[in-house]
Amino acid sequence: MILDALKTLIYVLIFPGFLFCFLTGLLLAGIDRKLVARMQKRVGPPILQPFYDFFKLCGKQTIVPAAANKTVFLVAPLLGLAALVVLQLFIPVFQFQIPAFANVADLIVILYLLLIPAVSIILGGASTGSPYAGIGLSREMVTVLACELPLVLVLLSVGRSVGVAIGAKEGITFSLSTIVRYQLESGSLICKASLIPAAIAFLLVIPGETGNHPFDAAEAETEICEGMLAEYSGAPLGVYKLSHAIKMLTMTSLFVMLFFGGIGTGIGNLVALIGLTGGAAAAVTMLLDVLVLFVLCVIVTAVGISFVHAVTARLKIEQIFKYYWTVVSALALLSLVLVWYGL
Amino acid sequence: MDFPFIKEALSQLFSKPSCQMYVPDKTKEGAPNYRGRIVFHPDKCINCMMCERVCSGNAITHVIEKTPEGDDKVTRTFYLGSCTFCATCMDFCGHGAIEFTRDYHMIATKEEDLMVSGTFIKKAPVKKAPAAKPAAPAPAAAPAPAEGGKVIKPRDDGKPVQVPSKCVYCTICAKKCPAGALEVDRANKTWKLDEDNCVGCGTCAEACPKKAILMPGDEPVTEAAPAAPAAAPAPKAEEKAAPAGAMISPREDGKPVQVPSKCVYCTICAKKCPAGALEVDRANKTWTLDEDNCVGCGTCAEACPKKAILMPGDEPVPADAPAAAPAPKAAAPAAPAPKKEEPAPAPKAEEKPAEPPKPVQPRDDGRPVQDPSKCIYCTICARKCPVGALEVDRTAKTWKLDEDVCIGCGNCYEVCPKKAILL
Amino acid sequence: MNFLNPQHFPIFAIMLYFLGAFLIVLFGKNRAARNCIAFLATGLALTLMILLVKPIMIDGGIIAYWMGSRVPAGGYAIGIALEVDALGLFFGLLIATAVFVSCLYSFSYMSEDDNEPQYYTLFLMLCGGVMGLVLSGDLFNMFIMVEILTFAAVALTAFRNRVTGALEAAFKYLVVGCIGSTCILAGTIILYQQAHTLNLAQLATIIPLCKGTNVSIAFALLFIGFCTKAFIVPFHPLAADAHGAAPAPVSVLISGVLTKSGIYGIIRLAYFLFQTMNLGTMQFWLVFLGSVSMFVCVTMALAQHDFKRLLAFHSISQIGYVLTAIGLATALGASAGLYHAMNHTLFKGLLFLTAGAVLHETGTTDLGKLGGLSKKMPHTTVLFLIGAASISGIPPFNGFASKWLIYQAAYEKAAETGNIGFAFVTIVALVTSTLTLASFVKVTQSVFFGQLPKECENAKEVSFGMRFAMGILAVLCTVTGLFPNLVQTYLTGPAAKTLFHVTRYINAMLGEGYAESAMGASAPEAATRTIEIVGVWNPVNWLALLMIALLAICIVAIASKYDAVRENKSEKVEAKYSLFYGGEDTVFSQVGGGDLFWGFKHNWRHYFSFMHDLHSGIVNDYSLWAVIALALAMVYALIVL
Amino acid sequence: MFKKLIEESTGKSPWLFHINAGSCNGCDIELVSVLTPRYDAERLGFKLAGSPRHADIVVVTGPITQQSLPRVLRSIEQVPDPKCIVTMGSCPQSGNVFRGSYSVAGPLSKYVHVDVDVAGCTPKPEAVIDGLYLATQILQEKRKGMKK
Repeated sequence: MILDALKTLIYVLIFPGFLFCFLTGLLLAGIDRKLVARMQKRVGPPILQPFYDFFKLCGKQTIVPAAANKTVFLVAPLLGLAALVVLQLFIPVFQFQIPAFANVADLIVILYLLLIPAVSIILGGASTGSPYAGIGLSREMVTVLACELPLVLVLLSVGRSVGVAIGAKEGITFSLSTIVRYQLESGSLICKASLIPAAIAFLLVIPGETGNHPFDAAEAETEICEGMLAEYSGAPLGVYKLSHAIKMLTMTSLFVMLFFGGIGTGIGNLVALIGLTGGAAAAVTMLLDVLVLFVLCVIVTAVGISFVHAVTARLKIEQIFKYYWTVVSALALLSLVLVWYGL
Repeated sequence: MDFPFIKEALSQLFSKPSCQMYVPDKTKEGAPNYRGRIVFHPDKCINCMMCERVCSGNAITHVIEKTPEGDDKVTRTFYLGSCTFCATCMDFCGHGAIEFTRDYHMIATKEEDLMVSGTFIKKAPVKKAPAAKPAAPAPAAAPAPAEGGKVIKPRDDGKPVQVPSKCVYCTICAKKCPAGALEVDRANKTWKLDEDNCVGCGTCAEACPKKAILMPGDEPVTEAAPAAPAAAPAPKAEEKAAPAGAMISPREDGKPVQVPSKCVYCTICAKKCPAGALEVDRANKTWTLDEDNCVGCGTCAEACPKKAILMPGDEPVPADAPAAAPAPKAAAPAAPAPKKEEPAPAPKAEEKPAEPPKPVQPRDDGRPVQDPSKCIYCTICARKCPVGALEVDRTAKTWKLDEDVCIGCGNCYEVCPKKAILL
Repeated sequence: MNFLNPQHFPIFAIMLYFLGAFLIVLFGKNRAARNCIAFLATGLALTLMILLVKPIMIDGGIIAYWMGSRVPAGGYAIGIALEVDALGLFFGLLIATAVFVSCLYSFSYMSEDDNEPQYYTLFLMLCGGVMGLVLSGDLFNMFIMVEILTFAAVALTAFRNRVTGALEAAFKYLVVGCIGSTCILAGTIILYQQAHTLNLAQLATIIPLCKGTNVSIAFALLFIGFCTKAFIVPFHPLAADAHGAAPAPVSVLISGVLTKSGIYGIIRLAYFLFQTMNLGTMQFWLVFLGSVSMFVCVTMALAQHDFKRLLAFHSISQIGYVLTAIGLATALGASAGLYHAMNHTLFKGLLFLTAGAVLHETGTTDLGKLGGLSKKMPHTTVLFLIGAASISGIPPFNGFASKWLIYQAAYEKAAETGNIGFAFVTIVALVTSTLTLASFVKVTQSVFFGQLPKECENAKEVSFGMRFAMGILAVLCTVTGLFPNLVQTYLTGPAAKTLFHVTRYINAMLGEGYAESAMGASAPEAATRTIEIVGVWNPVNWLALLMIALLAICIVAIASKYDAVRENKSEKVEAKYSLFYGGEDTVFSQVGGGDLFWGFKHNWRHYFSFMHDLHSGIVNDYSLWAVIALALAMVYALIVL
Repeated sequence: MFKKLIEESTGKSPWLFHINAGSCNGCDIELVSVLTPRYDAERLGFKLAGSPRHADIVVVTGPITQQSLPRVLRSIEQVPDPKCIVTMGSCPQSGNVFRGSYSVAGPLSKYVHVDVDVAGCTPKPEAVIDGLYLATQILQEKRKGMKK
């Protein structure tokens, strides 16, 4: 009993949990900022810049404005971060899926778990009482609303296509591990013709969901002074920036899991070649898989977030909504229809 | 809906970023004539405070303390924090005391770092007791007749004072005065100094052709007899020379008169005339004076190489004196001690032309000729030539004379240290 | 006739309410007596219901109780019967809890109002009516109970007649309510003429066999009648007006209980009396109505400026969810629907009580005039947040559990039938849930957070009684959210099972083997529908993980002095702690109410302006819609049945 | 261990908050040009922050007009410690050519302790980077001195 309690503790705090998310998330954010700078002919900050930002913010003084509700002001960021870290636990790393967490959440639940960080940042912003935060949270909510429809369409089409392929009794499956296991056997989903529009749609949703550049009307520092974070300073602000970075990691790793699931297998038998067996082999494969996952995440960030950030200008909030509910949703709907009628 | 930057973004991703990789270091300098940090040369400053007046940011201040021996010790500070770096002060400083370097690192944590200051001692004017010791014989002290002229002493508050007798009201001082503190009216011959505007920079004294303005430190001047010298009123003959054999005497209304025989129509007087009142035509050898324009300043007489223009107070000159070798007359009453030491090595002493060595014959049309043996190609003659007719090249050892430009004034002859030029 | 025999509990429950109402009229003058009577009535009824859970839910029994022991003779059931099966009890339990809590709440909430005794009599009449409707096994008895509850509800809506719009809302409710009741009456008469009996079980054996125009017309009439009671789409505006004006405990009853009675009626109608649910078109009809009301009401809610009207529209949208789930006619769908109905009563009750608390303290529920109440009423804010989180489906709370089941059911139905329409229904359901979250973010920002206006300065925390009532509902919300499988096995599972075992229902009423003999071949076979859930969701584990992560983060934060913050100590707000206004002095500028979600409203501006014209607020329009709906229903029923 | 890490990263990620107190915009465009590809202050971690709460270094340009004085002081007040105040150009240091006018409220140092002055009437971007670099060092000193 104590052993697996300790194991869960390690899982939650160290490996796929807090420390892993902290490092890879901030590293991913650093790479993203560097890529954007390089595309604008700038040298760009060092890769570890987000770490410096985070620790500097921890060192700064936290000011609670008079109009703010102190408890919500301080607790909201922590709640958002915790929810995000727990969400990252459920995303399997190729074969590696912690048995204890396999049957806790599935695709639809993850869709809703993504809402909690958004709600936490909204609550945090609302608690400060500043009008900038008011406008910010209204825009954040509309962005979340905008990203919901395409995300739902993509997840339903993936669930349906894998369900049919596996021949599940009801013809649909939502559990991530079955999807990954299916991809391990018969190649990643990106190669399925009917799911390519879904993959593109999901790629377009990532910047919207994480609130990155072209869709960051909610935290537009030029128009509404960082929106909901206008009144945040010091450690809570650091936590929000950290959860923004981890959300980028979560979204990209979700994309990798859903559409590049099969890639991890190759590395697996490489380990067999080296002749490691038993526990060591599993550990090494897991490490290699994590490395492959991170590399794929970096590629997806480069394409999905950095490139889009460098090339486009910030959209107005109603343009964001219209863009997501027409262009991206049409793509996703196309793939749903294709999947539905047996392609 | 177009995305204009896709191509650039991708291509730039793999190319070198266009960044100067600037790392803060002090050695870097601005562009060639970048107006950066100010450097103040206290020794050159004469505390005329012109820079303070023109500075738009009121960045320049000064503090004067009296030193034990009565001079005032002036500390001038330039506050870079209030300076707009327009360098107007540098332009206005007549003496080059202010200079803008190319160093743009003007970062300061304390106010003092931005203060550039310098101190110098400004000699108070030598105060003479009323029975002043006899003025040291000025090199060209005018042989002023000692009878009862009034003694004009320079003022001690650094402001100029006018010597009415010498002043010809030519208004040059007023025009030159940077502060516009002088008002000279030629019609009713008034000379008025605006006390508080005047900065005592001495530009007027310097510019005054007649040395009729005394600055502190100049020697007091005893007035000549108030009445104009009893020079015979020169008849208003301006055109051709007077009938042969008659004496040409200077006019008493202060305007110049030409001695046609001596004049070589070199047009220097026309060029020098500040008022532009002279027209000299070399081709048909005419010398016309525009009466009302002429201010009677005497610059033409002074500039005339052949001393062919007489000003009031000069001795009458026989009209038909042969164009003998010009005997330069120390005509000017007080040789001006030009502020800027001309590199002219020898004082204008009496000079007897060395007789020419046999092989080089002086030319007959009044143009100089070079004696290659003596010439050391020091290029002084080229420099002194008022019209720039000489080209001397030290390295190639060539000496070229441009005949039609040369006016035969003899300057090169006079200044040539080796007497290698014959006229 | 010992009183402990569970057979008598249903009639006792109903009688308790009516007896309570009667006694309050007698001794209603002094407050203590009145409160005690009301408390006893509702409390005892609740305990009776809880006692019934064991025999009916767990053992699977059905109580058939003939009033005046007139057992059916010669094959004709003349007497009035009460029949309580798992479904009936489920709704009864729901109603009892809601009534008990709102009664507790109204003790302190209605204390300032004048003529309180009349309030309690009407209140208990309403509860009695609804309980009667749910437990009765006789069609005409259901009609009578519908009449009682409609008139009680109308009277209670107009209780605070000085509130503007109260009388008008009550009148609208009365007019459309009566149209509904007359439809039910007409339907009942046609059925009686057709089957010469009013007993539900016997009707269930006769009606499905005879196919005729008047049967389908009866179906249409009854269906529209119960739709008006449940405020489904064509009849939803009057719900908004009714809630806007009614006092909070009454709104809890109207939205939590009355709408469920409408749903109960539709279930009895579709599954039991006419057994038409296996028809594809019938499922399409219910699912279509459900998703339309789901989407229309949530978008209308987003555009509201009044707290209570917003909640009203939301309750209709949640009823849309329930109707969609039940319309799927699969076991998982039915249990998900019932589960959501229960959750809806809990969190909607909680939200209306918080709205009542806000009204009680500040005197207004206009979103534009409120703000920053979280500092003045911290407990109410926490309770509101729990309610809002559960209605918008934030994982640990109960809203999510039931909605998640509804998505599974709908998508499974889509996969099973291969008809992409049900997939669109799932999508609409998911998007509606996010829109619900959006509108509750709007309420959170405009009422509880943001800046405190002058008028609400002297608002202070509500009395303990109200908070205790809200607390009960909040705890129930969390508990039912955390243990969905427990709820599944003990409450919604058996209830859903009864939907597909009609014969047991009939035999329990009219004696063993009656259904088979009466209906012969076409007796509805007892479909053994097991509930399998495709997805996985284990809230307890998830919450445990979240707690571990949160605890770890908090420990790290406290260690690094995360809460050593600078606060404004002095009375006057120093510049350092005033809000950043671009350097200006802090002026009162609350962002709330209409200013939010411009992006969404701008994109849907044509839809909103069309909706705005549609909801004219004039009673003739609503009754016109009712009649058109009736006509359409009849045409549809004629074609389908 | 964290304390040293925090101190070091305070110097490495200074966020600027730019206040224009009536400037002629010469210094404003110069400050923004520091972030362009050519000089790229982001290399050293500089970033323009949207609100004073996020700022470490406050860059003030312009001769603090009467109108902007209360706003400038309030914005500076709202910046959490440790903070540095940098005045850019001559105007905030002395009022430059506008000194003595009825509407200029005089140098910033009259009201707030100014950490770094970058002199120059529109100082060169390199000078601005020098000044900001100096400010980050002062920031680190302040962070060391400050108990959390």
